[in-house]
Amino acid sequence: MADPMKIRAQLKGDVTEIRVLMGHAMETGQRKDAAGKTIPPLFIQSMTVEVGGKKVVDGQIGTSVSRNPVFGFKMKGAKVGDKVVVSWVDNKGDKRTDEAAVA
Amino acid sequence: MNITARISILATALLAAIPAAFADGDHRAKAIAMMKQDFVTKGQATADRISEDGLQAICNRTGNKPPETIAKQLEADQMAGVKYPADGKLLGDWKSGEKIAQSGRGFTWSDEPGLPVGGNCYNCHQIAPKETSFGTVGPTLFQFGKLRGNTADIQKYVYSKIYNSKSYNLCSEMPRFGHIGALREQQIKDLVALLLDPESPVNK
Amino acid sequence: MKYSIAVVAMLALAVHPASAQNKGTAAKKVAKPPAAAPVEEKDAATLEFEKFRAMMEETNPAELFEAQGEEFWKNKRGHNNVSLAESCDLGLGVGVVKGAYVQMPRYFADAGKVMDVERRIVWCMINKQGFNEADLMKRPFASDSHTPEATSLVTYVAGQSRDMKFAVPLKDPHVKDVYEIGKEVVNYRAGPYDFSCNTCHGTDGKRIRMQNLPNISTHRGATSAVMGWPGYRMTGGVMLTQQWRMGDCFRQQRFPQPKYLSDTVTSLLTYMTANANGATYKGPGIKR
Amino acid sequence: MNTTRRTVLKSATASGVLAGLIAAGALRPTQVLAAEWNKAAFEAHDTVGALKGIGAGAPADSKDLILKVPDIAENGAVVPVDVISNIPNTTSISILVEKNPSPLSASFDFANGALPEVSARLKMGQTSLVKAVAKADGKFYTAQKEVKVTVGGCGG
Repeated sequence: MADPMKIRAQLKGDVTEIRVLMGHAMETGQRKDAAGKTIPPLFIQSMTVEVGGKKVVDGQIGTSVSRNPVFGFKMKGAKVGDKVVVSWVDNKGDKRTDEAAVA
Repeated sequence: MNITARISILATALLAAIPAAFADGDHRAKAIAMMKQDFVTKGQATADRISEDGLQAICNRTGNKPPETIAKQLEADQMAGVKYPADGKLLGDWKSGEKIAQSGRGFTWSDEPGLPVGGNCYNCHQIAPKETSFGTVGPTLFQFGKLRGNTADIQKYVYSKIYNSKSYNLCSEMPRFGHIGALREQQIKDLVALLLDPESPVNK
Repeated sequence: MKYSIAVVAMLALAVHPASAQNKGTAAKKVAKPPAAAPVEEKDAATLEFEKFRAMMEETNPAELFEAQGEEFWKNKRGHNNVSLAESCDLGLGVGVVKGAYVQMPRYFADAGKVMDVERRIVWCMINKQGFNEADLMKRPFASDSHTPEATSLVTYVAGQSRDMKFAVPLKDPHVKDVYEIGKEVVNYRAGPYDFSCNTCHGTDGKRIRMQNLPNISTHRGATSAVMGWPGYRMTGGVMLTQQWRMGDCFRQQRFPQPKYLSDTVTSLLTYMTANANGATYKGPGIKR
Repeated sequence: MNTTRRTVLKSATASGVLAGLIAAGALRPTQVLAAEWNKAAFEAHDTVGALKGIGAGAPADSKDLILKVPDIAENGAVVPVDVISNIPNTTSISILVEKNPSPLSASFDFANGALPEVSARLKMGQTSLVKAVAKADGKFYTAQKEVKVTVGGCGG
């Protein structure tokens, strides 16, 4: 099973900064292992960020996002205590959803 | 008498005569005994590499500053071991010299043994101006030939310095690339060309 | 969303003052370097790398491993089904992690040895939790597909000393003895290339390629050498410990391999960390 | 679950069916809105193909699209990229690395108060142009910068 994400959401003035750290191999499908065998692609394809029950970011990503991806977003209109829910799904159907509250 | 044997005789004599100021014998002895226990062979990096040779022992025990008279004698010995090309030509191809200078491969436990090793030159020296990722452990070699000329003497100096840096400075930080069989004759010639050939970007 | 461009640009500059300077250097660089330019460009590059590091440290994937390590520390595990939190003494009492990392290596009477953090954690896993020693020795360092539990544990314990000062107990004669031995290891030249640690790390202001080389005999150099470990390595995207780092230095020194958790590596870590005593540890870092 | 959603999206195009499913609680609205992974765009081997894949044939250069990247990346495995759009009504931002085998790296749609900006970390195989593309009022805009990827030494 996938590792939990780290989510940080902080209200500064009227802007909420959201940073997400995901544990994922993000294999490109182009690397070879020690034995010279191609390592099959394994990468997150889509991710969403919902705040207070509304989707604010809908993302699609490819193999060239770094291993253990980090994303940062900003939004207006959120308040302290709002629930931030981040989800991702990879190309093998593995998925993960974690949440945090706006601080 | 071969050189290694001669060094070890000299080294033994020297070690006995090392002034007390250099000796922190207790901790050094413990450190050496400990390392002999702790290191194991991996790949081509065999456990016996942890033992000092005569020259290393002298440098280790004198803080890399051996007494001058002894240093001179041992440097001359190192110089005597430099093998020059049979055809007398010291200037190779600077283009392949640049490739050799770029490569840092060779002699680690993760390197495949037997492959040609690199010169590791850019790790420590600035050389051709195009390569901006260069080290500063050694002096800059940019415009080396332009500043010194491409004379037979300079060629011989560069060749023997790369072959065995210790023939000029006993405790130099630079490896003895020819002496230990790391770089082949043609590779050293190509590096000489990189530094001295007027056509080399080093001298443009 | 329709804020004026000027305001946003000013805000952007206020938040990232470095990016403004950056435009200046970039413009200069485009202005075609003459023959002697590389030296100037090196300085720009060094600045650029520092900025890059700062950007990366904002959100460091090491946090993922800290979180894992915390689970490993707190959960009952191993043959004896006990947690490290209830059985392992890192020098400040059983279960105390706060501040333990910056006071290691230290002497442990129960083991009769000076130990660095990784050595101590693995010792506890074997002697308290009943893990099989051979299993823990098999694959001690992280790879693409595997992060050893000890690595995550070290990352967690290190994170619990964030913003605290290094204070290796050099007054302890056991520690002092190992420190002096470490100093000798650092000086020792051997191997085909005649390298010692000091060949690269004994002088101020040197570089290998673009990599700055800390002079570990000085407080400043030792501080920069121990800072940021354990570290998330961008190359390969793996979490690595100082045990790995020391081994990899020996590899590049063309030495044979030090056994995992050897006295030699502990002596080096004692020497370097004690030289950094007094400096504030910033927590697990990010490395090239 | 993911597969189910895709199957539903593919087979049941009639909006009535979807509405029924939502009402029945079988699907949450957000999941219905999530688009299928844009295979054509992400697997395109050049920028032209990738841009076409996201519907941006020839985006116009814009000063109001701010792309922040390091001049020199210390490590091509992790290159931090920040994109901020000051173009009014920006609804999406995409990031491309021209010389990567598949140039399109990521694409984000913003809604419900999200500001049109994103930071991410990308892999770069070699020195290359990095491009940001923003969509606003149905039009596409772009900004680009070069990032140098250096030869490494030992250490780290």
